[in-house]
Amino acid sequence: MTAPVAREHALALLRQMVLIRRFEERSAELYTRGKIRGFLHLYIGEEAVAVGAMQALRPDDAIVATYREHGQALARGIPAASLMAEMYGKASGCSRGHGGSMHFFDASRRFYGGHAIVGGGLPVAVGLALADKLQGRPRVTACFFGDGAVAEGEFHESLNLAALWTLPVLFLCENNLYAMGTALARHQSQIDVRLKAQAYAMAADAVDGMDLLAVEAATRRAAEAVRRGDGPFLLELRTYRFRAHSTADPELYRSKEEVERWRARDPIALFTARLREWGFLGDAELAALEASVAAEIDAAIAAAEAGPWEPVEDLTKDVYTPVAP
Amino acid sequence: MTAPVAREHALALLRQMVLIRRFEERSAELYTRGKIRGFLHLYIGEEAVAVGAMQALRPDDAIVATYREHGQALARGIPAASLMAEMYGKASGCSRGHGGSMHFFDASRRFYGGHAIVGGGLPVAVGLALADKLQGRPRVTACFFGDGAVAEGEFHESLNLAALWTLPVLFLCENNLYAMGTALARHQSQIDVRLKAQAYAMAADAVDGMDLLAVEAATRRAAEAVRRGDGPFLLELRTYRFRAHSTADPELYRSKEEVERWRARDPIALFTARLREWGFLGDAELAALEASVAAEIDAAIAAAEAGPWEPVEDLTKDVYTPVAP
Amino acid sequence: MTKMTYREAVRGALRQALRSDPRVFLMGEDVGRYGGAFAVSHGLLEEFGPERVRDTPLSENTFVGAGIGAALGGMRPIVEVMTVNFSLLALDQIVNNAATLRHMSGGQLSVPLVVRMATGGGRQLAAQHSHSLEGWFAHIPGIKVLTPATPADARGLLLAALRDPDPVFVFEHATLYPTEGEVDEAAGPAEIGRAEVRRAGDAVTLITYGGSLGKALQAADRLAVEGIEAEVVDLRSLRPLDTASILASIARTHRAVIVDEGWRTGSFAAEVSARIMEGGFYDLDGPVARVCSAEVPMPYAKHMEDAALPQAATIVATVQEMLRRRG
Amino acid sequence: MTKMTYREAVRGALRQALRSDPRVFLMGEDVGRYGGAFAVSHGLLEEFGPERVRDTPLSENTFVGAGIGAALGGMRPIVEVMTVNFSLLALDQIVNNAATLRHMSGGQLSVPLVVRMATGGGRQLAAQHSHSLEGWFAHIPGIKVLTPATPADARGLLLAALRDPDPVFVFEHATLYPTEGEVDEAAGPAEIGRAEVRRAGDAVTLITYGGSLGKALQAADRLAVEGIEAEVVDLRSLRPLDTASILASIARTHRAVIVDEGWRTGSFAAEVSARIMEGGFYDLDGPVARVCSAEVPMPYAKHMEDAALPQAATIVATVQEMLRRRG
Ligand SMILES: Cc1ncc(C[n+]2csc(CCOP(=O)(O)OP(=O)(O)O)c2C)c(N)n1
Ligand SMILES: Cc1ncc(C[n+]2csc(CCOP(=O)(O)OP(=O)(O)O)c2C)c(N)n1
Ligand SMILES: [Mg+2]
Ligand SMILES: [Mg+2]
Repeated sequence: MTAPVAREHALALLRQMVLIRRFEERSAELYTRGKIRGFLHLYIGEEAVAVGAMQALRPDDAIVATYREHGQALARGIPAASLMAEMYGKASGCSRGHGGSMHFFDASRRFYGGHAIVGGGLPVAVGLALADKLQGRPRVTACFFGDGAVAEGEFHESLNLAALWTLPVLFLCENNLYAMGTALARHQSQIDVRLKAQAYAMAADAVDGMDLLAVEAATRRAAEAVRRGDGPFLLELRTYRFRAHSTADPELYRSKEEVERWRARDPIALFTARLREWGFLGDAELAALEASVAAEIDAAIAAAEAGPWEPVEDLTKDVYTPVAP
Repeated sequence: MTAPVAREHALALLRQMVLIRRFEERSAELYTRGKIRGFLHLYIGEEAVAVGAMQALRPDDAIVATYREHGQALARGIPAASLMAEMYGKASGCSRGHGGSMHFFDASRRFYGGHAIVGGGLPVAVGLALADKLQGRPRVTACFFGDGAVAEGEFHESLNLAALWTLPVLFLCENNLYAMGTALARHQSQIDVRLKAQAYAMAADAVDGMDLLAVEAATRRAAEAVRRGDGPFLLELRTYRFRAHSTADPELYRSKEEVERWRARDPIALFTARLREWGFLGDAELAALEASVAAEIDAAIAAAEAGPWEPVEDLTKDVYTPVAP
Repeated sequence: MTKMTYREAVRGALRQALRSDPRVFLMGEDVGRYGGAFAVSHGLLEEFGPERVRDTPLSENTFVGAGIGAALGGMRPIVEVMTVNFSLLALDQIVNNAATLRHMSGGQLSVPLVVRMATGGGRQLAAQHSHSLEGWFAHIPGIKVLTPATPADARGLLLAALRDPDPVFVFEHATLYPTEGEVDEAAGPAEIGRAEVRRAGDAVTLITYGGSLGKALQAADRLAVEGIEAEVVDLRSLRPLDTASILASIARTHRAVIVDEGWRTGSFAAEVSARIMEGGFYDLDGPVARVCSAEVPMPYAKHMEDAALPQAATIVATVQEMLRRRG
Repeated sequence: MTKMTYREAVRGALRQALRSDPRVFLMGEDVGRYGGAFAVSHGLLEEFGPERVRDTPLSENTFVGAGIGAALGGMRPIVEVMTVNFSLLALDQIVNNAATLRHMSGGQLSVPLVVRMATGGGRQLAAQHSHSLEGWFAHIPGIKVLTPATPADARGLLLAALRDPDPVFVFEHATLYPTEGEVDEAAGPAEIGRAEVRRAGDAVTLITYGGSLGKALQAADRLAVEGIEAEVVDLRSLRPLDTASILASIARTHRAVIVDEGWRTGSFAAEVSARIMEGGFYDLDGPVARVCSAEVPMPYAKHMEDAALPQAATIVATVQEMLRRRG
């Protein structure tokens, strides 16, 4: 079997997925130990979506994400140390400790949050794309959101506006089949999310979100169309969240069996197996990769521990932009 | 050519359309004379929609309408006198003078407004239908709204919820091609309104809203499906507003020619011509019909003039429901 | 009397309502299978079934509006908006429909709707999940606004809301759910529009409600150590507001501090201060003070969030400063 | 100085902004072909074309949010929300995004967005079209709230809003559009956060803003006939609020009446009253009074709407009553 991708690229992608997975596993521990507080929404199981999709984006493209954005942030290249410090609430965090897990920001990487209001990121993405169009910049704005957001009015309004004005927005619906405890079929009368695009005369596609390369390929196709000026695109990424919605969730709404069935399609395990098949990866290399990831996370945690707290006197400093007199 | 309807019924329908037309013409005059104030949105040109659609509804069905609801209110059988008094702001008006032209209510006829927030009536209609379903009553809730409302998030949310819960709502989109001065193609990326229903797996149809009998037939089919328990239905009624959006509108956004083309399809003229063809109507009968309508409106105006003003002491009386001690 | 949590008290009232009135049903995001974001409705789906305990899609404006319609249609809906943060999406239906339909229809219609939602900060949920906007709701004529601070009130005021013919909004401060208190499960509904003196005192009146009551009581305890006896008034209902009880307390203490988690400017505390200005001016020995949230979107870091929110220590310091100026 | 209407002044400022800054664009319902619901943007589509004068669908939350995004993307959007009544649909984007993004991102982002909307009652548009909710907006840290009352301010404050790096909300009272005044078309932006004394007096301070300024000035004229000289303070900006100017006036007059079209409970007038309580208590000769709207969804009938809204006559009566109690 010949590999459809170069070894370097494949290994880089794997490392990103593993980084996200381990970063979150450690985050969950740190949450239990009270180092991280507030809400913590894990992406475990969905890593192929963020990592695959991010490949289609360029440095000057923009990203808008949800409260479940550790994966996107890491895949975008925001340093783990900066994210970990943010979750510790340190001033060295990517949002100065103002946001926590749900509100990662990095203007230098055009990472525009971390939005905790379901659906709230979509209009912002439309506006970012409008700015690009008005300024003649061939950029894409990628907007991640969950299946739950599809029910919100903002989904409808944003897709219509983006299509009406032919704006370069790539709408990425992470369909993990649940909005908290509400299954897709109990919140959508039409469960084929892709079909929604027809109501806006918008192009759409759906892809297996557990298959990293499929995600990458589908997102590249979609992003190219958007960048070309064809208008917005709705891409449904079919995935599953292996962990609870948040730390408070007793998971009464789905069976262990269902979770197990999906775990059998773990995107990291699937991709690792393929890399082995292609002869890209042996045990030693995998161990080295895991070790390098562990070291990166250890360093991130150490940096977060050592990071400074924002002084209380700065409480209202960032409410308004300082104006030169 | 044989008539597809009984003469009695046809004449009754014609009279309703004429009543609406003359009622509004007189209202426009009264507005100019300062007797009616606030906003006045005329339905002229769209009469076949309200009159045709209302035929499919029974007395215990519910109606939710917009600020352009004179036609629906008259077709529902709310006395012209009660509506005219409302527009005069008299306590004898159907809403005690609290609402004016945009807020007609008649609980006894299950006429639930008169909503001035575009899209705001849709969730209310969904709830009325939910109440019927929960109480096992085979009723329909008919919800009128304009093409402009289709862009609002509430449209999307309401259609999804109604379809998801199989609620007996008949969504009646009065597509008159403009939301104020914004043409359909400048507010919708997909201008075939009917297609929107697919996003909710909802049944839909479209009909020529200038053809009274076509409207009646299409609405009957739709209402029957809804009443049968098939779930909600989206019916698009293609029509045109002959007058300005409201009294303040200089109509800069459409050409005289376009208006003239549509006026040539005046629903009253079209239907009158058919009645003549079928031999249902001669000049004398038409004159008699006009005279009876004029008399009804004269009486309504006289009653409105004579009606009482609400005492100022009652200013806050209807804010909360009185509770027996 | 039974000892129970605030959460159990709300659940008990919901269960009682669902059992005794077939017109009552509950709907909202995750009230069913998930058991409620705050586990309030846990078990109700199993007991009452999916027709009466309805999970909704994420469509706040529409399911609140559907509650309005269902109320018009003869039901007694209880709508749970998970938190006040999301109610911003539903304000159109609340302000333009729930609050107006009775008056706008000339008194023909009533909207017997109950909307419950969690409110407030203090859980490190940052800027989009820590609002305390009940003061906004209290601005709207046509609705009622309740803010139970104890398990007994969580039950009693919810039962009262259900008996009310008009739309009632119940704000449950999210930090209160695990708190415990004595509840009389045989008691009837509480009275809407009556404040309660939670602690008697003569030196100053602390006026507060909801999630801030505990802080005010703590502050009063600390002040008592210094010999300062603070009276603590729990408003319980922001609309209607029991101005008479506020003024009666001030006639006794001649001083007041209002504690309110809303941002200071335009807080509900401002309304209370204005009413004291209008009705209690000549009873005052000095200006009324407010302890509110700092004017900042809520920060995530604990020390910053603590600094942004009203705290017992701030209340104590405010009272001490007030009394120092005396004489 | 040129005599022009408030409408023309807003239009002139829009035109000036569109001409001088290529990043500026205008979007909203019917701002283009229709010429603006209040004819404010009449002619701008023709002058600047459909890329810069953009008609939007009826999607308030989304086009306000798109304004936020466009501001983040380097533009200077001016979003027209036709009236404050419809802004209820956009409050999520306003409160949760516009107001928070700068702080939540740790100061990395700014949102230089201007949102204009018509506000207020008095045109017999009834319960869903007569809100006066600018006081709500003033509650939100992270945004600024301007309420120009004159043509000169309509121009000057809009220019100031456009120069501001943060989200600014401009409330234009709908009854003001046809009113006339002198405007200096060469003048620069006005100063945000500075109140203006519109009439000097020593007997009482009338504090007001926006659509109520005219009523306050009328009332002052009528009072002058009786020998009562009222000072009239126009707030101009509700957030930031010029507390110093308010207190300075009260230090002169020792009495105040606040006039605000919001419903009385929870009105912005309450905030002003509370600030006077806190900063001007010892200057007061008697309690500050409020003249606000009655607590009722706005009725349509003229005599009822008049009764619901603040009127010059009510202001006069309130001052007379206040002075009668003197001594
Ligand atoms: C407007 C709004 N309503 C409710 C919530 C509470 N809430 C947080 S996440 C969530 C489920 C969202 O599901 P989905 O969009 O599918 O994203 P996922 O969590 O599955 O990634 C809900 C209801 C919210 N944050 N925002
Ligand atoms: C939410 C909202 N936004 C804006 C308006 C102002 N407005 C009133 S009517 C209207 C156009 C509505 O068009 P459509 O729904 O097609 O109804 P039509 O007037 O054509 O019958 C607009 C924008 C409003 N009333 N409500
Ligand atoms: Mg999901
Ligand atoms: Mg239309």
